[in-house]
Formats: sequence, C-alpha cells, structure tokens
Amino acid sequence: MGNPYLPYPVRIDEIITETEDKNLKTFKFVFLNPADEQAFKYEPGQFAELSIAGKGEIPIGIASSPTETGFLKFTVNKVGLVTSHLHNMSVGDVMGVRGPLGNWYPLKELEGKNIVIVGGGFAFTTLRSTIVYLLQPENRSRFGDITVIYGARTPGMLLYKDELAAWEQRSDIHMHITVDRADDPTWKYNVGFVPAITEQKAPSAENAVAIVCGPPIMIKFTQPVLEKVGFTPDTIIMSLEMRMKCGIGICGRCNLGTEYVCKDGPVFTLAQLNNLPKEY
Amino acid sequence: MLEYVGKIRDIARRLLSENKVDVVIGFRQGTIPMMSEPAVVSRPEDVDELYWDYNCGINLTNYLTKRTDRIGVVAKGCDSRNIVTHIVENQIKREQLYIIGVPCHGMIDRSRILAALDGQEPTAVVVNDTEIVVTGPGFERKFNRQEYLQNNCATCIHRNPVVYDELVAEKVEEQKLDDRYADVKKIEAMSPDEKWAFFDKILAPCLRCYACRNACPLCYCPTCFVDESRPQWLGKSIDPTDVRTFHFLRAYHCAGRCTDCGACERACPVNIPVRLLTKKLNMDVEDLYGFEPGMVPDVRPPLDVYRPDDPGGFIK
Amino acid sequence: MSEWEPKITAFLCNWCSYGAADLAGIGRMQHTPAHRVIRVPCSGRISPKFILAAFRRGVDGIWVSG
Amino acid sequence: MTSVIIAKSKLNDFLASLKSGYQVLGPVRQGDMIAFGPVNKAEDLALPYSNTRLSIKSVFFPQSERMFGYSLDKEDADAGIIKETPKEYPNRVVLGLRPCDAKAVTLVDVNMDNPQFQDPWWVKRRETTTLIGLGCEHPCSTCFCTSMGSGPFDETGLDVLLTELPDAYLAKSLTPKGDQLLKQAKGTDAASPANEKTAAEIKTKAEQTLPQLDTAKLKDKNMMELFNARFWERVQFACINCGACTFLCPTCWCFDIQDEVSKKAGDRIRNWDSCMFPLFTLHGTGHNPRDHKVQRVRQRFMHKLKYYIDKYGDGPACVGCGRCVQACPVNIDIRNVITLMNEYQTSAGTKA
Amino acid sequence: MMKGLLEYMGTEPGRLHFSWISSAESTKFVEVANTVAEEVKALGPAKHFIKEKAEVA
Repeated sequence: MGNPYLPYPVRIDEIITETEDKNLKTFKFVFLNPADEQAFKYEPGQFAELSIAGKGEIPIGIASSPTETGFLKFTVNKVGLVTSHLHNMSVGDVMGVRGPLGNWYPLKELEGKNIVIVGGGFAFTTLRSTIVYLLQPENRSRFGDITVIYGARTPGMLLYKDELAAWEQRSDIHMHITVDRADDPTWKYNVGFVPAITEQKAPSAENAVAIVCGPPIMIKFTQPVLEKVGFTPDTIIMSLEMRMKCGIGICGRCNLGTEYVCKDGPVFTLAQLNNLPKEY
Repeated sequence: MLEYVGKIRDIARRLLSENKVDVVIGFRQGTIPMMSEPAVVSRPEDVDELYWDYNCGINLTNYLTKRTDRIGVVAKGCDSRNIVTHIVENQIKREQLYIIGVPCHGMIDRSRILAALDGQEPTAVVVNDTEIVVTGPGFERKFNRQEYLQNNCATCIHRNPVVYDELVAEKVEEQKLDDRYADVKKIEAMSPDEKWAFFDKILAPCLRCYACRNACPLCYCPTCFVDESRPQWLGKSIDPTDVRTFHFLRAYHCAGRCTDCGACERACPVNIPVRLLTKKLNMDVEDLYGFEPGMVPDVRPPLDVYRPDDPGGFIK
Repeated sequence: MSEWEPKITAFLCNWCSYGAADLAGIGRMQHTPAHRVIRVPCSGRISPKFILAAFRRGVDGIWVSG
Repeated sequence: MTSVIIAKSKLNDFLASLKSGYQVLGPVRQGDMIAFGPVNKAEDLALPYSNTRLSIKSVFFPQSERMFGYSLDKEDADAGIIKETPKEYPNRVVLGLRPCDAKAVTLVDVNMDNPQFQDPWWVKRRETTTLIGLGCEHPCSTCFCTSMGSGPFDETGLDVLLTELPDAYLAKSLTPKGDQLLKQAKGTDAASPANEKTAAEIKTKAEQTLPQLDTAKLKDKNMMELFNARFWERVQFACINCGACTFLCPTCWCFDIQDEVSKKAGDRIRNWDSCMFPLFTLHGTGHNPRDHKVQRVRQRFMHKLKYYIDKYGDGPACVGCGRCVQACPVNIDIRNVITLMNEYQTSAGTKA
Repeated sequence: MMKGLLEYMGTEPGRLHFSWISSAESTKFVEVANTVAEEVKALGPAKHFIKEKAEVA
C-alpha cells in the first residue's frame, strides 16, 4: 500500500521570476526517480502539494500541461512560511511533490463545445495548463472556438508573457488580454477589469462553457456578466482554493458542506456551489 | 444562592423592557448536574431562561470583549474585577454596561466531587448552607460545602463585586484567611528538580485544547502566541516541552491581570490545576507591587507601566 | 578533553551593555568566552518568548542586560 | 461465532494467555481519569467504569504522531528527501472498551480507509488490533447511544463482546479475529444457555434505561436551509472555541500536519486539530472562510449530524457517548442541538 | 516575575540573569559577564526546557 502522504522527491530545474513585483515565480521540477514521473498522471485543473522538508506543504495548482513531459511547473505566489522559503531556494535544491490531487476541468466531457476561459491574476496557472492542453494539435480539433480573457493589475503582473504573445499570434484562439491600468504607452491590448472586458467581448454562450478562475472579487463580478450573456450555472466551471493539509479528503478542514475541496474539488460548477454553504 | 434567580430575572426584565440595555448576559440552568451555560437574552419575555446557582463558575466577562452594544451583565466578585480589567484595557466601555452584581458564596468544585464519587454518576445535586447533597442511582453522598468549593473560591477575599450598578442581595461577609498562598509556597519549598518533576506530572494529561486559554477573559489577543507561525515559538504536538512552554507563557501573559476567577481550571477537561501557575504570579505581584488586579478602574496593571520605585532586586 | 564551557545567550542593549562590551573590547579587557551576544535595540524589546526560545534551543544560561 | 464464559476468578489466566500473543490495552486509572493503557493483570483494569476520558481513537490515531523524517544536512546525499518513519505494529488487544467507541471506529473507518485513499497508520493499526468490548450494564445519564444507531451492547466494530454476569463474563465472538483470540485464550469455559439468557436480559434492561432522541428526520432536511437556520446564533453563544469536544470525541478525526526541526534533522508530525480553532481554516492570504464562531460551531454539528449522513448515507457521525456533554466547559449539549436540528422545519429533500 | 515563574517551575536559579550596565561601564560589563558565566558553569549543562526531537508516537 502506497503512503498517500509521502511526497515524490524532485529537483528544482529552473526558476523563472514572472512578475515585476518578483512575488510570483514559476518553478520547474524534475523527478529524481523516473518511475515517479510515470505514476504522476494528471489532468489540467489538478493540484499537488509542494513539500519542503522542515517547512511544510502547500497546495498549488499544476501549471504545466500533461502534454508537456519531463517536468512539472508550478507558479507560486509568495505569501506564507512555505512559499517564502520556496522563493529563497535555488536550482538544484531537492524537495517533494505530492499528487496529483483533486479533480480536474472536465475537458473530455466538453469535446465539441466552445470554451471560454476567464482568468485573473496569479490564478491563471491551471488555466495555462488547460490552454496548452487544448492547443496541442491532436486535441485542438476536438474542441470548438476557444476564447481567453485574462487580466492582471498591470502589464508587468501578467504571467507567462512570452506564451501570451505567442497565443496572440495564433488564429485558433481568441485572446483578450487586459490590465486594470497601464502606465506603459506601448501597451497594445485592453485596459479594464476582467468583468467589464467580459461584458464588452460578450463571448457567445451558445454551445459553450466558461472556465473561471481568479480572485474572489473578480469571480463575484464576472458571474453576473456571464449569466447575462446566457451562461447557466451548470456551464460555469470554477476552481476554488482553500486551506488544505492532507490534500486527500482525510484531514477534514476544507469541506464545503458535504464536499471536500481537496478531493471532491477544487473544480466545481456554479450549479454545484449554489447548493453548498458559501464557506470559501 | 437560588434566591438570586428571581431577582436577576426581575432586573433583566426591567432593563430590557425599559430599553436600558440591548441584551442581558447571564447563565442558563445546566443540562447536567453542576454545570450551567452562559446565555444571552434580548427580549423581556425570555428572561426566565436566566438562572443562578452554585455552578456559575465560568467568567462572563469573557463574553463582553469588544462588544459594541449596551449590555446588562451578571457578575460575581471575580467577574466584576475582570470587568474592571477590561475597562482599563479598553476592551469595553463602562457606559455600555449595566452590572448586575452578585455577592458570591463560592462555586462548588465539580471535578473534585466527581473524583470523590469515583465513577458513581450524580443525577441530582442540591446545595444548602453547609452541605452539598449528591444523589445518583442507588446512592446519596454529602460533602461539606466549604471543603468542596472551587479552590479559588475557598481562598477568595473579594466575594462582593467591586463595581456594580445594582446588587441582587446584601453584600456577603468577606472571608478572613490565614494564608491564601499555602499551595504555592509548598511548591516553592521544593528543590528545582522536584519542581520540574511536579509540573511534568500535572501537565502530562494536557491535550492542548486551549480551554484554559479560551475560558479566560484576559486572553483576547487576535492571534495567540501559540498560533503564530513566523516565527513559530513552539510546536503544536503534545511534546512535554511544548506543553510546558504553552502553560508557562499562558500564565505569564496573565501576570498582574489575573483575578483568580478559576474559569481556566474549571474549563479544563483533564483537570490540570493550571491556577498553580497564575496564582504564583498573583502572589508575586502582590508582594512586589502591592497590587491586586481589577480593584480600581483607573490604575494600569503594574507590569504595564514603569515607575521609578519598581522593585529591581533581581537586576545586577 | 578541555573543561566544559557553558553556552550563554546574552541579550545586550545596543545603547548600554553592548556599548560597554565594545568599550571592554577596545580596552582589551579579558573576559569569559561563554557568551553568545544578541544585540537588541533596547532590552525592553526582550519578550519572555525570546528567553524560552533560547532555553528551548539548549542554551545553558541567559543574560539580559540593559 | 462462539460464546464462552470467563470466570472473574480466572480473569488473570485469561489475561496471561492473551499476553503471550498480544499487547493488552484496557481502561486503567491515570490520576483521577480512566484512560486506555497497558494491562498486565486483572487488578490493573479500572472496572467498573463509565467511560474513558479520551476515546478509543487515541489507540489508532495518537494525538501527536510522527509521519516522516528527513535530514537537512547539506552533506547528506538524501538531504531534503522525506522518508517514512519505520514503525512497529504489534498485535494488540483492547480489552473492555465500550461498544459506543467501537461503533465510532467504524464511522471513522469510512474517512480513513476509503476507496480512493487509505491512511496507512490507521489501517495498519486497525488490522493488528482486536477489540474486546464490554457491554454497559449501567449507562450514564449523558449517554444516548441507542438514539445514534449504537447501543450499550452494540456489536458493531467489535471482535468480541463481553457481558458482565454476577461472577463471570460472557464472551461472544463476533468476527474471525475474535474466534481466533478466544480459541487460543486460557481461563475460558463453555457458556450455558442460562448464561446467554441472563446476558440478554441485562442487555434489554440497559437499553430501556436510555433516553430516546429523535434523529430520523435529519436525513430528509434540506442542508442549506438547516445551514442557514437562525438557531445557530443561540447555540453558539456560550462556546469559547476550545477544542475539548473535538479532542474527546471518538468520531472527530481532523488533524494538522506540522514540520518540526531539531538541528540538522526534522520530522513531519501530525496532531489532532479542531474545527473550533480559527486557525483551522485560515488561508495564507489572511482570508478565513470560517472566521466567526457561529460558523465554526455550526460546522461541527452540521458535519456530524448532517454532512456525514448526506455524504455517506450512514451515520450520524455521533455515537452518543456523552463525552462532549460531560466535558464542555460551558455546557453546550449536543442532545439539545440534535433536537433543534431534527425539529427544524425545512422544505423536503436534501439535494437540489 | 519571569525569573520567579521559571524557578517556580523547576529551572535552577542562576540560569537567568538581568543587569543594567551603562555604555561607559566596561569594567562592570566584564565583571558581570564573568559572574554570570561562573554561576551558569557551576550549575552544569542545562537539563530542562530543551526541545529536541518531539516526544510523540
């Protein structure tokens, strides 16, 4: 019997500072044991516990896509004890990854549909995983239109800037990048909050689902906009975050009513959430 | 003290119907013998929920912290001293409070009575002037009331409230005691190793449930030192060093503020005599600064202010 | 084996004792090497938590000096 | 499923034979409390007793337990790699636990040993432990086990059930584990039909002394309406948010995971945690989904009495042992809360 | 007070010292430093309040 609390050892392979405030870094991990990589089969939307000996564990959404092999990527915001320590670690350091955990965006069930991805700030990580997955040549044909609305506070706070630029150039994905404010005169994309841009671009709800992930305030104001353009609660898919410890539905802290966010979530439809206590 | 019940209800009814207060905080009769539940009443028709007996040992000041409404509160001597501490420490304003003072005869010690019954279960407990009569399936036991008071009540010298707007009865006579700190002095007489072993033993059952901390009106910090993570001062397991660090610092945070209400000890689910720590500090504060917490509304506690004549014997 | 030397954490006030220690150094005065000095902005900054934290890490003695 | 008689005079023979194959734990005196501890001879057993202060869960799931260890010494090749701490799982017998506690273990099994994930420590200790329950001839006034799907002589979760007769114990084996234990035990005699009859009478009599709380309506309540009920304000007022109820509860399983470092090595340790503590759900950002006391108190009762029922189609996750009723410093009585929840009027249907 | 409670709980007197020394009193500093060290030395290595590996299951 495998021990579900025991992390796989990994080595930090690359660290990329993503944002101008240097609080967001992307870590690329390589498994020490190739067999562990085989065991770590995941889907976009899942998360893992990053595990640092002596500090603890943090649940972080997987930013890499299952279509990218040989490594795992996580983008981590510096907030607490573990994340601060992680930000001080260097390439070559050894730590642990435990997972994959939780459920995922139900992409297999969404085949043939148009997909609208709405993201804000540093919650874009699992959405990146999703986009990379969808754009994979053999996957792309199985889905309809793909629209992405992604906002950050300033141009410098956007994640994955190179990839965003590359996606902008493609014709098989509609990108709407926005920032709350831009001091940079060369900024050539939108300015405005995500809900406003969503309203403005009004993606069609026809045969479509929306995948929403972002800070609570963004979600709060985006939800009515999506409903206005015709999305129903069961076509709005959201991903929650919670304080977690075990990540496998045993330690008991992350429940919303009957559901554990770590095991039954973190991905829920709005319809599901409407029937659960609003304790998130 | 049962005669207080009617009086407390009358006062509460009057305060609520005359809109002098928004709520009245008191006790509700317990669902098991020797217990009672703190309760809040906001409508005159509900005041009959209020109750008072020998089991109201929890400190109601705990429920006042940072409230903004007008409150009628039932207070024993020790509770009233905590209300004073709360006022001094800006946790509540005197104007918000209507203090229903209860001259106290001492609360009975549930844990010692249960221990004395040795597994027999009480189903009814009646207290008279001198005795505690406990009955259960197939037995009746009588205990001397004075001997089975909570330890802090047995050594209490402020049974009457020090601040109040109204008393429910005539003041009671204060106890004259030879030595309130006999138990502390007994420990002081031990050698360091004996002391260490003694506290290891009494702290051994601790579960880190923090009932002692949370039952205490003094413990109102938004983040307690045990919950701080950067730096984390102590581990969260039941390792004996961590348990001792917790108890040491919990007690120390009450130095010069504790009114010895006994709520901590009463709340402990595993009967640790946690007051042995706070009491030592009370004794020292009394010896060094001649101060008793919660007696005067406008004096800050001694460890909170510097005075040139503060004792400095420990400094080289 | 050399004689056991205690480890003592010394919390010294920047303005008083730390200055005195500095002066002692300038004056080349000999004294015990047992102390590990932590300079604090004021000895009033010392919290009981610091003292317990030091004991918990295994020091043999603590000296707080203003 | 065999029954044997263990004469009280032969209890020491019985214990001695158990000790050759098992570590024996049972209710023993610790200070003025009863707790599960090692039993060497019959006199160690604190019988009769009403219940242990800490429940049986501490035997399978210690309050603090080392999970993993690691080196932080940069010189070590495996620095930073987290490894399992080796542990021993000797065969154990718990002798004389109450049936409510055994029932509670089965309720926690659902969480610790589910189809998707298995808690290795819980599962291994469960496998290697045989539970010999002792029926309650005289339930406490705070007991309400029969209302919670358990009972003073409930057999759920037990391998052997003992019924105390005037000068002997009737031991009824309930599982293969129990059969095996009784087969190799000494000091036992064949049970007679008369013994069985006396035991059945004792059982019926004990069950009749227990109060009946109605819990039947809980499962049909609408979860969200119950969640939003106004009575929670009244229930929560007295609560001081200590963890006494959750730590003493046999069905509370929540825990926290902490890393502790000493010099150049460290441990990952898990400790019991409590939904009563604000820190339990506090996010790194400072946001706390259960920031108010009323949310935490509601969580505890809703989890036991509604979420568990809805999620697993079983329960409630309470066995009526009465520990929280006895230990709550402010007398918040779960029996009252059960009644409030059960009587609360909601529209039908639990799931929309 | 702190010293009092530490000693009450079994820490030996002489483990914890307080002093007031002005920045000009280098002689007093040396004196006190030596006294403190001697007193602690006389007590021997600390036995209590040290957190090593947690004593848990």
